[in-house]
Amino acid sequence: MAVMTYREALNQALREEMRRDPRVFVIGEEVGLYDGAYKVTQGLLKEFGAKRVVDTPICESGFTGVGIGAAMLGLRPVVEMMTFNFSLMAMDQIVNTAAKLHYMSGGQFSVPLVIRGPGGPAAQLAAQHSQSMETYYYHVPGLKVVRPTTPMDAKGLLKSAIRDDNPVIFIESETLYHLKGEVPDDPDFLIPLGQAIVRREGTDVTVVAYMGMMYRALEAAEELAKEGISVELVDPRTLRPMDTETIIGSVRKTHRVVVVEAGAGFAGMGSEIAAFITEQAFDDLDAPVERVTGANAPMPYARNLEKLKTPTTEKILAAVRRVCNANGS
Amino acid sequence: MAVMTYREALNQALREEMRRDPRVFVIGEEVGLYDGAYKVTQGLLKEFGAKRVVDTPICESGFTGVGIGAAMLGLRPVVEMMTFNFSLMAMDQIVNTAAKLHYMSGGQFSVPLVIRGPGGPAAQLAAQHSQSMETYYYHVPGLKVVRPTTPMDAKGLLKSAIRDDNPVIFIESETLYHLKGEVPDDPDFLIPLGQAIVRREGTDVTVVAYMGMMYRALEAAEELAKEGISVELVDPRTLRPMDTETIIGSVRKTHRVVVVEAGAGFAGMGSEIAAFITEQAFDDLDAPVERVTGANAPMPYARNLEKLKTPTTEKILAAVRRVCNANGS
Amino acid sequence: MAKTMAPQKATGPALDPGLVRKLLTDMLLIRRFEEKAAEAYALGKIGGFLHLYIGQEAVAVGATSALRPDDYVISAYREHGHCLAKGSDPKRMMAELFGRRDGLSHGKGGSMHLFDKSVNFLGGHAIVGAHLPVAAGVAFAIKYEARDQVIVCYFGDGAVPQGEFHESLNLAALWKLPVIYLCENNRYAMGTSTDRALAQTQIWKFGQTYGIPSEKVDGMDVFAVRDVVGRAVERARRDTTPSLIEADTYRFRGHSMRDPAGAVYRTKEEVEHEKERDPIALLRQRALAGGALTEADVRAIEKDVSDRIDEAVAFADASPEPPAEGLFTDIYKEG
Amino acid sequence: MAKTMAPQKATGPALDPGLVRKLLTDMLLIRRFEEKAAEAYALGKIGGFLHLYIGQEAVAVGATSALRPDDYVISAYREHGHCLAKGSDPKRMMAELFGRRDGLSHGKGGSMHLFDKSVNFLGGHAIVGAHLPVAAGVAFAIKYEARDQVIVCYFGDGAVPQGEFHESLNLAALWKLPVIYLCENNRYAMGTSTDRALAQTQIWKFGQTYGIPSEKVDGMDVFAVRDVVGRAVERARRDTTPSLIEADTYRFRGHSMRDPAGAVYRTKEEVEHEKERDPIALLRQRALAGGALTEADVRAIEKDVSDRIDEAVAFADASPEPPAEGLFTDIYKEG
Ligand SMILES: Cc1ncc(C[n+]2csc(CCOP(=O)(O)OP(=O)(O)O)c2C)c(N)n1
Ligand SMILES: Cc1ncc(C[n+]2csc(CCOP(=O)(O)OP(=O)(O)O)c2C)c(N)n1
Ligand SMILES: [Mg+2]
Ligand SMILES: [Mg+2]
Repeated sequence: MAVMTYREALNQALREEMRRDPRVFVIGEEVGLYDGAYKVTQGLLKEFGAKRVVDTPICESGFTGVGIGAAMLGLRPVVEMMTFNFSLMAMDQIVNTAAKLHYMSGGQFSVPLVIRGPGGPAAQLAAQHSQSMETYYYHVPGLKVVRPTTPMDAKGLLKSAIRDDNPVIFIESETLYHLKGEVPDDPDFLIPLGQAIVRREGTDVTVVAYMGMMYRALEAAEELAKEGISVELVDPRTLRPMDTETIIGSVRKTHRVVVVEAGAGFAGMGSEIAAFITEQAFDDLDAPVERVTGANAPMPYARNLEKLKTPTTEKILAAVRRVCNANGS
Repeated sequence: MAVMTYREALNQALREEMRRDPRVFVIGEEVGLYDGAYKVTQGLLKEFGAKRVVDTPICESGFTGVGIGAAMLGLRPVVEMMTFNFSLMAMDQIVNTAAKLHYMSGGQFSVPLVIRGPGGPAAQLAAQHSQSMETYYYHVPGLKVVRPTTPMDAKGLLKSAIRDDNPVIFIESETLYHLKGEVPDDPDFLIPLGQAIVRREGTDVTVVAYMGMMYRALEAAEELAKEGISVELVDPRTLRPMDTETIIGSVRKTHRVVVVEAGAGFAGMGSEIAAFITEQAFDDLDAPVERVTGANAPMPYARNLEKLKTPTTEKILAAVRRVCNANGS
Repeated sequence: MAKTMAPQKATGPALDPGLVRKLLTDMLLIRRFEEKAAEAYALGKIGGFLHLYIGQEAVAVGATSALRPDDYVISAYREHGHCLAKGSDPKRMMAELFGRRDGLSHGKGGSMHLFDKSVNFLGGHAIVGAHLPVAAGVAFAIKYEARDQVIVCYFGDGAVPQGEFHESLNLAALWKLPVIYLCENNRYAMGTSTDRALAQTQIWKFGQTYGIPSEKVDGMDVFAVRDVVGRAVERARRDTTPSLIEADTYRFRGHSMRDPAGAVYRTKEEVEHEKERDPIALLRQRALAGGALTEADVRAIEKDVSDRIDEAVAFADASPEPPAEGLFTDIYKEG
Repeated sequence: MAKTMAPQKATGPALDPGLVRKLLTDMLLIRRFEEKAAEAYALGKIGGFLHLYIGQEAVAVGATSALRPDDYVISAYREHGHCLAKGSDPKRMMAELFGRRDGLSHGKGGSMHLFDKSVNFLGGHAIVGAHLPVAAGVAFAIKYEARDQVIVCYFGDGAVPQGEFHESLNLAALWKLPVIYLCENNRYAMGTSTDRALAQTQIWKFGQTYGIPSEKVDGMDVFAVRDVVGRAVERARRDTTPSLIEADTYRFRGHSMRDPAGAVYRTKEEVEHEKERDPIALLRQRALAGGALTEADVRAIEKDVSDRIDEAVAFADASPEPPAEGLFTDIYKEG
C-alpha cells in the first residue's frame, strides 16, 4: 500500500495499463505536452511518447469518433474529456455509435473504449462547467458508467475499465483530485465494475452516496452516531451496471434509505436508485426513500448561491433524521 | 370540433401560430420544399414562403444554434428535428446554451424556442433511429418537455409551446401521426404546459402512461374492467414541468400504481415518476409502484425482437394484476 | 503543401477482360440484389427504411477494385453496394434485410446497419456524418500498428455541411492518416439539392483547404473511379496520406422506398436524362465495343448473378426468425 | 464567387485625435480592468476561471469602433474586453466577477458568462465553438426583420477545428447572413499551438472555401483592425454579406489564472518578444509621434481610466451577495 492522491492513483492506473498493454493509448485535449488540464496524465508523454499520448485539437465529436474507430480495430483507447461537460459535444458518438456498435453488428465488433475526465460540481465554474453528467449516460444500454470515490477505487476501477471490452464512461471529480488515500501497489489490483461497497456498516438507515457526496454523508454519519443513529453507507461505485443486490441487501437490514446526489434531483441519478429500492424492497421499507439532491436549477456562479445549490451535510442530517422518525407503515 | 389526424393537428397549430405571430418561423431539414419528412409541415412553404419555412442543410448543431440566436433577438423559432434521434448532434446547444441562457444572463435574455419532431419507438428502424429521447431532456433545468398523446393535445400543447418564452422540447410520435381525433377549431384553443390529464377515471389502480403506451394502457384498462378492476389512467402530457399534483391525487385515491414507458427502463422516464410518487404518497401506497418498461437493450431490427423490446398490453395487464393482488402493507 | 487537382475524367487504358468481367459482375450483383430487395420490401418481408444504391454502383465497385481484401471500408445507411462489393455474402446480407437469424448481425442491424467483419466491412451507420471520425480512428489504428492497410470511407453530399466532416478532414490531414474519404455526390440529400445545402458545391475543394490531395471523378465511369481511388490508395499505403474524392453520381430511385422516385425535388426529365448515364449500361457497352466481352459473356454473367440473388432470397426466406434471447445478447461483450 | 484577399497590414490615415483618445481610453480601460481583476482573483474575491484578455485589446477596441451602438457582439469566455469595448459598465462587470447582486447577471454568470442586453452584448459563452451558430442565428433574425444591424462574433483559434465553425460558415454563406466572424488567433488554445491543432493554420482561408470575403489583419494594430472590420461591417450592412477575419494577436498572460504565463508550451523569450508588440504601447507611441495626443493627454487618460476602475472595484466590493432566492429565479421566464 502507498498513500497517494486520487489524481496520482489515476495516473498510476494509466501508466500501469499502458506498460502492460501496448494497445492502450491516451487521447484528448492537452493530455500530452501540457500534462493534462488537471494533470491526471502527467508524465505520460515523457514515458510513452507522442504515439501513445495524443494531443488533439478541440473537436470532442471528432476525437471520440477516432477512439471508437481505433477500438473497433482492437486498440484500447482512453479518451480524456477535459471536463465531462464537453462530452455533450460528443453525445451522438457515445450514445449512437459507441454504445450500439456491438449490438447492431450482432456481436461482430466491440468498442473497448474508456472515456474519462472530471465531472460534477466544481468551484464557481457556473452553469456550463459544473454539472453532474452521469445522468446522461447511465440510462444507455451498451455503456458502463463508473464514478470512483476514493484513490483506491479510482485506480482499481480505471484499470478494470481499461481492460473491459465495452465503452466505459468514467467520471472523476475535480474536487477530489487532491484527496489522499491508501492504494495497493500490485499492478494486478483491480476492482471489478458493477460492485458496490459498504463504506461504513450500520443498522438504522442506509445512505447511498458517491464521490463528494459520500464524504458529506460520512460526516453526517459520524454526527448521527452521537445521536445514537447507526448509518450504513453504501457507495455504488459503478452506476451501470448497478449492484442493486448490495444496495437492497443493506435496505433489508436497515429498512430506511436516504439517497444523496450532487446534481439537480428531478430525473437525476437518485431517481432510479429510489425507484428500484422501492420496487424491490417495498415491504422492507419503514419510510419512503428520501432523496437529498442538488437544487433543481442550473449552477450559479456566486459563491453563496453555489453553496445553496449543492447538498450540504446539514441537509443529509435532516433527511436521515426524518426517515428515522417516520414510523414504519 | 373537427376530426383530424395528429399530424394535421400539429400542422394546424403551426399554421395558426404562424398566422397569428410573424415572429414564428419553422426551420429544419426538409420542412419546406419536401413538405416535411413526415409531412407535419405540409403546405407551410406554400402559405408562408421561404423566409418563414426554412430548409436547412444537415447540421443539427448549427441550425439549432441558429434557432437559439434568433430567439435571443425575440423571434420564435420552431426547429424541426427530422427525428429526435438526431437531436443528440445538437445536445450541447440544447443543454448548455438554450437551457442556460436565461439563467446565466440573470434574466436578461430568453430563448422562446420550440424543438419538435418525432421520437420514440418506430417501425423496424433499429438502434440508432428508434429511441425514447425524452429521458435525455426532462432532467435539465431550463427546458420544458412535452409529449402529446392525442390530436387535441398535439394542437393545444404545440400552440402553448410556441407561445412559451422558454425552450420547449416537443416530442411527437411517428407511430401516432395517422391517428384521428377531435380537435377544437378555435385558434385560441390552448392546453397549458404542465397539466396532466386523467384520461379515464377509475378507483382501483392508477396507470401513468403517454403516447403509444397510453393506447396500450387503455386497451388493458378495458380488459381489466371485465375482471372488475377499475383503472384510472393519467397522462402527464408535459414531463417537465411535471404535474405531480394530479398524479399524486390519483394515487391517493387508488393506492396502487403502474407506470408505463416505451423506452429502456433503467434510469428512464418512469424512474422519476415512480420515485416521486413513492416519496410523496408512501403511506397511501398499498403496493410498490410497478414500472412496465421497454427492455433494457438497444432497439433490434428484426420484427419479432422489436416486439419483445416494447411493452405490450399483456405486460401492462400482468403488472396491474400484480399490484392489485399485492396486499396493502 | 496542398496537392490539389482539377476534376478527373475517365482514363482509357486497354480493357482487361478479367477485370471487366469482375467489375460487371459486381455491379450487376448490386443492381439485382437491390431490385430483389425492393420487391421483398413491397411484400413486407423487409421493414424499416430501405435506401437503394441503384445508379451508383460504379462508385462502390470501382473503388473496391482498387483495394486489397484486408483493407477496410465503412459507410452510411445506403451501404448494400459497398458491402457487396467488399465481398460480403449476398445470402447473409439478404437474411439481414429480412431480419433473420442467419443475417450478418442475426437480424439485429437491418438494412441500415450491415456489418461484416469477415471482409473488413465496418458498417452501416445511419447518423449522417457520424462515421467519418470513426473512419479516421480506423486509419489511426492502422498507422499506430504500422500496418499497410487503408480505409475507404463512403459518405453522401448530405454529410458535408455536418461539422464532423470538417473535424475528420482536419484530423486526417493533421495526423496524416491513411483514410480515403469518398463522397458520393448524387446531388441530393433526401429532397435537398447540394446548391441548397452548400455554399461550396465543389465538394472536393474542401480537401484543398486542409492540404489533402483532392479530386473529382465521374462516378458513373467505373474505370475512372478505380483509377482515382487507386492513386489515393497508393498514396495512403505508401506514406499514410489521406485523400478526399468527390464522385459525381446519381441515385435513380427515391431517397428510400418511402420516397417515390419522381418526387417534388427533381424532375422526371432529370431522372430520365441521368439514367442515360447508367453505369452498368456504360460498362457493358464499352466492354462489348472494345471486345473485352461478347454478348454471350454478358448473358452468362447476368444469368449467374440472377441465380446468386435468387439463391440469396431463398436463403433469407428459409432462415428462421432470430431467437428471443437475441434481444439481450450482444449488448455487452463478456470478458 | 469567392471574394478573397491577401493578408492586410495597417493602413495609415492621418490620426483623428478624438478617435485616438477614444481608442486609447477603451484599450486602457480593458487593461486596467483586467489587472485589477487579477489582483482580486489573487485575493479570492473572484472565483472559478478567470481568462485575461491582456495583449489582445486592439482587436476588441478596433472592431467595436467600427460598429454602431445597436449592433450586436457575441463572444466566448475570454470576453471582458469585448464587453467593455461594447460600452458595458465596468462597475456592473466587476460586480459580476465578484459574484455580487449588482453584477450584470446578479452574480449568476461570472467571468465566463457576461451578458449586457443594454449594449447588445450577447455573452459570454464557455463551450468552445458553441456560440458560432448562435451568432448566425442572430444575423438570421436581423435579416428576417430586415433591420440593418450586424453582429460581430469573436472566437479563438481553438474553435476552428470544432465542427460548429464549419457549420456556421456554411450557413452564413449559404443564407448570406450579416455576421462577421472574427477569429482572434493568439496562436494557442490553452497549451496547443495552432500548428498542432490545424492542418491549415491560415485560418482566414477557411472562409475562402465558402466564398466568404476573408481577410487577415495585424491584431496588434487597432487601426488595421478598425479598417478591416469597418469594411466587413459595410458589406454586411449593405447587403448582408458575411465575413471571416483572422486577427493575429497574442495573449500576454497564461490561458487562465491557473496557468502560469511562462508555461511549458511557449518560451519566456517568445512572450517577451511578443510583448514588444503591446498594442497599447504601439498606439500610445503612434499617437504621440503623430501629435494626436500629448504626454499630458495620455497621463490624463490613464488617470481617468484608473479612477474608473478603482470605482468599479469599490462598487463591486460594496455590492452585497445575491439574495438566496436568486438560486431559483431566472430558470424559466414567466409568461
Ligand atoms: C444527423 C442526421 N440527420 C438527419 C438524418 C436523416 N437523414 C437520413 S438520410 C438523409 C440525407 C442524406 O443525404 P446524403 O448524405 O447525400 O446521402 P444519400 O442519401 O444521397 O446517399 C437525412 C437527412 C440522419 N440520418 N442523421
Ligand atoms: C467544447 C469545449 N472543449 C474544451 C473546452 C476547454 N477549453 C476552454 S478554453 C480552451 C482553449 C480555447 O482556445 P481558443 O479558442 O484559442 O481561445 P483563447 O483561450 O486562446 O482565447 C479549451 C480547450 C471548452 N471550454 N469547450
Ligand atoms: Mg446525396
Ligand atoms: Mg487561442
